Amino acid sequence: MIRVELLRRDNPSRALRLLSPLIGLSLALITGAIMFSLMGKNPAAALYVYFIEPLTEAWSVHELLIKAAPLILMGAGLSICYLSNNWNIGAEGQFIMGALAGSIFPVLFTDFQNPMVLPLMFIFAVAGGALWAGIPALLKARFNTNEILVSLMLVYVAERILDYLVRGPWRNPGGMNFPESVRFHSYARVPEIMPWDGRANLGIVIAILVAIALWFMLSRTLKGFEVKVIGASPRAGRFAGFSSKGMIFFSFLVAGGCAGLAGIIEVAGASAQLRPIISPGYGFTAIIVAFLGRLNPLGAIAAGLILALTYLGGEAAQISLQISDKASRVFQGTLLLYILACDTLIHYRIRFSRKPAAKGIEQAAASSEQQPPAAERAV
Amino acid sequence: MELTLAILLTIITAATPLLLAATGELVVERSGVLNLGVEGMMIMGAVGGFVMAYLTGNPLLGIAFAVLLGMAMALLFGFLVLTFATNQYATGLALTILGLGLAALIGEGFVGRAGIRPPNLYIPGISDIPFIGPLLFGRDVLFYISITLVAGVMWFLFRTRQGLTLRAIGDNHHSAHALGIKVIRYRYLAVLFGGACAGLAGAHLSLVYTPQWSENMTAGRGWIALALVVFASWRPLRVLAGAYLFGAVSIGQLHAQAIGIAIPSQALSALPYVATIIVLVIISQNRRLTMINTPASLGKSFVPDR
Amino acid sequence: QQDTAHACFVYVGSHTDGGWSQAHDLARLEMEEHFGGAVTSTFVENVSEAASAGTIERLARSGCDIIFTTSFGFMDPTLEVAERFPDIKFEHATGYKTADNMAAYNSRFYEGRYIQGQIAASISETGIAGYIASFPIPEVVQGINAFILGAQTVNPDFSLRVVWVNSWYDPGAEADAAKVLMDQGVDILTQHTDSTAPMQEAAARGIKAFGQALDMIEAGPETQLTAIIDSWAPYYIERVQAVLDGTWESAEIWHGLPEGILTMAPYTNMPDDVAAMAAETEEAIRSGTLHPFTGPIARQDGSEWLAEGEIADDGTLLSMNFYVQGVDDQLPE
Amino acid sequence: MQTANPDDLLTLRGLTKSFGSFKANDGVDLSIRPGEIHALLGENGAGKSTFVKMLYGALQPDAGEIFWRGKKVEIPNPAYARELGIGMVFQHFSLFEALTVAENIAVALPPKTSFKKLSTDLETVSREYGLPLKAGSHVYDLSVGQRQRIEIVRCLLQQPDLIIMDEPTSVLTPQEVEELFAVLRKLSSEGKAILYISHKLEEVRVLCERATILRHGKVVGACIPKDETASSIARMMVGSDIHQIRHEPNAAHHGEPLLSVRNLSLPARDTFGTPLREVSLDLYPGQIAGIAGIAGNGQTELFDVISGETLAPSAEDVMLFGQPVGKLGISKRRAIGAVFISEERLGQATVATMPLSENVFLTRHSVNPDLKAGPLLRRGTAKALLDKITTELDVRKSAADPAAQALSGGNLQKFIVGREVLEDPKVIIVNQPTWGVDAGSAARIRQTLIDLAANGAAILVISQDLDELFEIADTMAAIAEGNLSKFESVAKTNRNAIGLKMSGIFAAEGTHP
Ligand SMILES: Nc1ncnc2c1ncn2[C@@H]1O[C@H](COP(=O)(O)OP(=O)(O)OP(=O)(O)O)[C@@H](O)[C@H]1O
Ligand SMILES: Nc1ncnc2c1ncn2[C@@H]1O[C@H](COP(=O)(O)OP(=O)(O)OP(=O)(O)O)[C@@H](O)[C@H]1O
Ligand SMILES: [Mg+2]
Ligand SMILES: [Mg+2]
Repeated sequence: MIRVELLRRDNPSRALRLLSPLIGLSLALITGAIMFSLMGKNPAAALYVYFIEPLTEAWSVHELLIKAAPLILMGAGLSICYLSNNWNIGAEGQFIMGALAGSIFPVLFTDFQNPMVLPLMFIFAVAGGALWAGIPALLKARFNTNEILVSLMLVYVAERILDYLVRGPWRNPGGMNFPESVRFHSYARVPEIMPWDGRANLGIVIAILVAIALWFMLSRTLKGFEVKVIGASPRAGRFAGFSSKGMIFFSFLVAGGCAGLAGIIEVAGASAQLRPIISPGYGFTAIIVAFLGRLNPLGAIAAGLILALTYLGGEAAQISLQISDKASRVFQGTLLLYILACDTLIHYRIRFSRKPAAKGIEQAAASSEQQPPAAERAV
Repeated sequence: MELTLAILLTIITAATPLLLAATGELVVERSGVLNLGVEGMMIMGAVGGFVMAYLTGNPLLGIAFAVLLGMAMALLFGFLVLTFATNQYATGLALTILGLGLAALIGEGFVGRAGIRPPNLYIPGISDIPFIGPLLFGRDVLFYISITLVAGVMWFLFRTRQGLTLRAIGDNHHSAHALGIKVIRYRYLAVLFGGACAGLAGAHLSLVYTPQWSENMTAGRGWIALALVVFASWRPLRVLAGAYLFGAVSIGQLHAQAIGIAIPSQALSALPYVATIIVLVIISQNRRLTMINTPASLGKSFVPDR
Repeated sequence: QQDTAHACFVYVGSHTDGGWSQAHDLARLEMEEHFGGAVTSTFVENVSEAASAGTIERLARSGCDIIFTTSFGFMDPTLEVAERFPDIKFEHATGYKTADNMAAYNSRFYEGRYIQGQIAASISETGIAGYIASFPIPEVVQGINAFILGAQTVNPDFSLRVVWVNSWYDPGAEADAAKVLMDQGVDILTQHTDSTAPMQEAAARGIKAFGQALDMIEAGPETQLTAIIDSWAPYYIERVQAVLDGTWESAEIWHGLPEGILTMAPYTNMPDDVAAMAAETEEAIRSGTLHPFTGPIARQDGSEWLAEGEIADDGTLLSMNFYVQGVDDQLPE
Repeated sequence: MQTANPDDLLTLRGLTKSFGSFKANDGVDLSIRPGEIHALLGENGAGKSTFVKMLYGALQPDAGEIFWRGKKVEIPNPAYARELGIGMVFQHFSLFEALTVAENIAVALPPKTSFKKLSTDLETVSREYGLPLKAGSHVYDLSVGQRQRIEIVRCLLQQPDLIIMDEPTSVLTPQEVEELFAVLRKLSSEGKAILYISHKLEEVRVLCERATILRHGKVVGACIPKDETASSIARMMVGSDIHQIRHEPNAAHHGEPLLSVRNLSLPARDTFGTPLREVSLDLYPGQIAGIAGIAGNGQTELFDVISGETLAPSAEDVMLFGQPVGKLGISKRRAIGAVFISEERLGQATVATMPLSENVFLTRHSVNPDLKAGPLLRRGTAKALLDKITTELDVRKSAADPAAQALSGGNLQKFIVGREVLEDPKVIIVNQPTWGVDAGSAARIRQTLIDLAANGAAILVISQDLDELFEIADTMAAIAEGNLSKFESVAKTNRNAIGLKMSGIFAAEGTHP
């Protein structure tokens, strides 16, 4: 039987750091091609529709940016959490609460219409997301409660708060009692950046700026150093005079604030009103974005764009080739798994050994010193 | 009395899939592996169980196939996190995405078809005893499996040498490796067991709970199962208690609605989640308990020195 | 005037969801068949209401002549895209906003609910029915009210228990709700959610139930009394024909039993006299002699809503968010 | 190819093992006779642990042969090694904190053995050998010394013919070491061979019959330890003369204490920690004060409360340069002028995966203004500092700026000490300065501390190594269960007296200044 064994590299491979996502992507493409041809579709056409077509038209690129903005924002924020060893998987809930907090102005104070509104909405959204993220942070810091579960449970709670508000107190009085808020007035809309050829708004600019700022913070400032130290070793962090509890709050609040900002950008940008459902699962996809970007906020920009592309590609494939939406999701899942597996290559060499590891001595002794045993092939 | 019985029966049905999946995940986590892909394995079990039962007309074959698919997903997960040492958090999430998509694809042609419930075990005489009879005897086979599993896992973990070894691996995989314990092999077996249990939980959903197939029919139950494991501080009997408690709260809020209590339904339906958080907080207060039961190597990758 | 047309559909769920979206998809296929190749169609499924504008726009640019967006949440995105593509016709289901190139269409589901209420009250022994509801929006509230009004024509003391599952489609939650309602003594179930789970649960306990969106007789051969069937096909055929003819015009369409957008599954599993009564009521509604919301009707708190003989206007119905007397539930404010 | 001497219990030929491109063992030959106590010596990273792990089946050699009782064997896994009759006590414990003592032992024994019988067996055996243990206690609750006992008893219960011990005494009191040696001699007289690894050359001289010396993964010599001196053995290990430490103990002090702790009591951090009970001490300029004690008696707690990782109950409990600092955090105390060298090299004093230049920031960011420009880090300054540390303390590393984990223990410790003392601190608190560090590096580190004291620094050294304390300290005290004895001049005390205090026999002394 062939066994796969990992051998730690002396130094992480730089070449593979760049190549591994490409290898993962290529493997996923091959798998996708096989899957599509099994479904009776032309694989080349399918992959073209999936990955290229959405990029061939300006308006579609705008759509890509609209989808990528929240993913990048949340992915970059979550990177800080995960780097510091805080497992926030509730960005979806923080997104919703940010959107709600930010919407207070256009929904409840409809007469308050001036250029101050949008900045205020942003501030409230950041605060709303951060506060919601503050709950698991507080419980973790104070009671040592598992943050994965608390942050996740709070997603369900946030969804119901939104649902309650848009069906009850925040319902548009002129909306025939349908579950939606009033439409936001123009001061409360995130301005479009190039309205002449698409809907993309300032959100993508903000997202990229925030990601760059977070990257700068991580790589250049003492705070970023603190994040990495505490993440790698809380004990070393304490010895350095950093507070683990402080870091729980910092990372959750940053990630929550980013998610909240993403929330208001989504509702004040693309949709212009609150509805019972405001996110197609951006908060969960953002977790993948964070990992795909290798917990580097700049990586999150690329990863956010790639995942946004798979959404559009899935849609395009449905429309032009009638490829089921389910096949697209399978393809997405495969892509992620391949990319994760390929990341391993950065830190490890792979050895395929045909013999059970135990029996190595004789063979090894027989072969000359320089050469690896015959049955091994290193990648 | 009759209402109580009826309520209890409903709670049992609601709790059983949670109990099945959580018991499996408990064993996985006891070995030091965190599989966030329970939802993905469960939905594969659901579609596999339904399709096989529908095609063969035999619900037991369906259950067997569900177990198989759950294990296939677990094997994929194991290959990545155990052999390839990938990040367990991300891999589990990706497994869930893949499972939801794959199950939807497989089940596309089966939506809306009527499923086949496995027969309840009816024991003449005993099942007719008032209250106790229908409550404990004459249930579906998966209910008995779930209870047996809890007992079996308790016995395995705390009464057998292999169970001890598994707990040791979860506590410190480096020590275990140094003593010559086959860490990766044990973990593969644990992960596969978790997959099998998640498959059973899925089969319960599509064959017993609601004998039909529909996309996303797990509706987040895999996540609740994960929460229950922490909630239970990795003790099987507490998983049992937690699953029934969660079932009770979810069913209770529906009863509250049905009798017309004037609380927004959203607040009521958020109740199980809020309750989970509160109990988690209470449980995490006891640090010693957490310390002794939390598998210390949970979520950490292990690559043996070679 | 054109020879061929391309019709596009946006579904909120899966085209095989066994309920709402599948009903639209069946109608789409029927429409395609009707035109025998002159009309092609395509659909996008599982479209999140939150991010639908991009999807609708992608369809608009892919060569669709007419786009049907089949969930309430698509209303504003549809309007937004419609403004940018004046040459394409848009049709939005269950909303209230229209434009020159955007029509709204809906079905008077409540007509069927009224009949169901009558049947329930005739058959029920406990005098209580259970209602599994999705979300408190006017369409659902209309249904609840029509149901109890129908029931009261047979048994003035008939009562109704409502459980909100906060989902259109969640078999597990719907099954739980069904069981809870049956535990509390209801002996008839009706649902305004899309899965067959409640029907199966009713079948398991041997009580009767009503189907929703599609004929659910397969899930409960001895259980289903009748079902409200969404039959969008006649409407789709009519509207696509209008595109071919160049006669398409924006409209706000609220059809029901008379126009065939709503049909009732066969009246089964009930005594003949009840079936006859149901058929009679159906015919009365179809012919326009009976409107379920005809006064006198009191609101839940007892105050008068409609005076003797007064018929509710469509505006009030379309935005209905109050109960009539006899409903044992509270609506969110 | 040679064959094995049939009289030998174990013979090894040409054992070779590489990690990546690095050869940890390079053609090692060795033989062990029944009943002998054989020392395996070498600097940090010489390859001793790697070598014995191959004997125990925990690592697989790349090349080489193993003969057991004259027969060629392969040892695919530790279970097989145990079956052959090879037992091992690990350098880094291989225990499971959440499990009980009995469970910890059961895990390593063949599954056939009954658990109940095991529990009684282990209590008997442990008593027999003077290593008492309770079967039901959780390892989490036990001290390091007791943990060591579990390792040894676990090994003994397997009834091995060869016992491998990797630095077993680093955590024991002199008395406990004596007890252990008695056990080992008894085992040896029963015909069991012992392969003994230690950095404590004096111990090796009194215990071992033969010694094999490794350097850079190769055997560089063998000797009869009794016939050698510690420094002649050390010379063989290093390949050159070891630096001789120059130190004149000086117990007289003048001036104000730079650091004082006054009647400090601190409840245990959790149920498993040690409370501090009315601890008092003064540190005077120019002096090295030593605190002896077995790990787990409050050293870590004392270090943490002095450093500010833990805050004291009141500000006056800890005075630094006359300022009350009990309520200040570690960064503030550093800024005032103290430096702290902690016990864990990887994971506390450094982050294992970070390059050394980043590890410079870890303790200096709050002190050295040149390391920061506002909130920004100045990496250039850090790199320059690293170079300075490297040259001044002779830190040997494979790359210009490697990750901390890529350094050998001794070199990492030199880096850590260098980082702290570079800016001529006046108060230095060190916990276990040379734990597991080889003779060459240890000498270098100790001399650095002595020189700093000579320049007027006040230094507190917490150590389990009595030899070290007697080598460098001016005054000495012992800590036991959170009680600190009075400081005495080293000239006026001796190993036995301190050893007794380490086991807590000074309570009668009662008073603190
Ligand atoms: N865990 C590790 N990962 C990668 N490389 C390592 C690791 N440990 C050691 N190395 C490499 O092996 C080299 C040699 O280490 P070793 O401990 O033998 O040093 P040394 O020269 O013997 O130092 P000293 O004599 O002071 O202990 C290191 O410089 C490093 O490059
Ligand atoms: N798993 C590993 N991967 C890479 N390098 C390793 C590994 N294990 C050991 N090394 C390196 O091999 C060399 C020999 O290590 P080993 O632990 O055998 O030394 P040692 O003689 O026991 O040292 P010490 O006295 O510090 O215990 C060291 O440089 C060490 O860093
Ligand atoms: Mg070395
Ligand atoms: Mg060693």
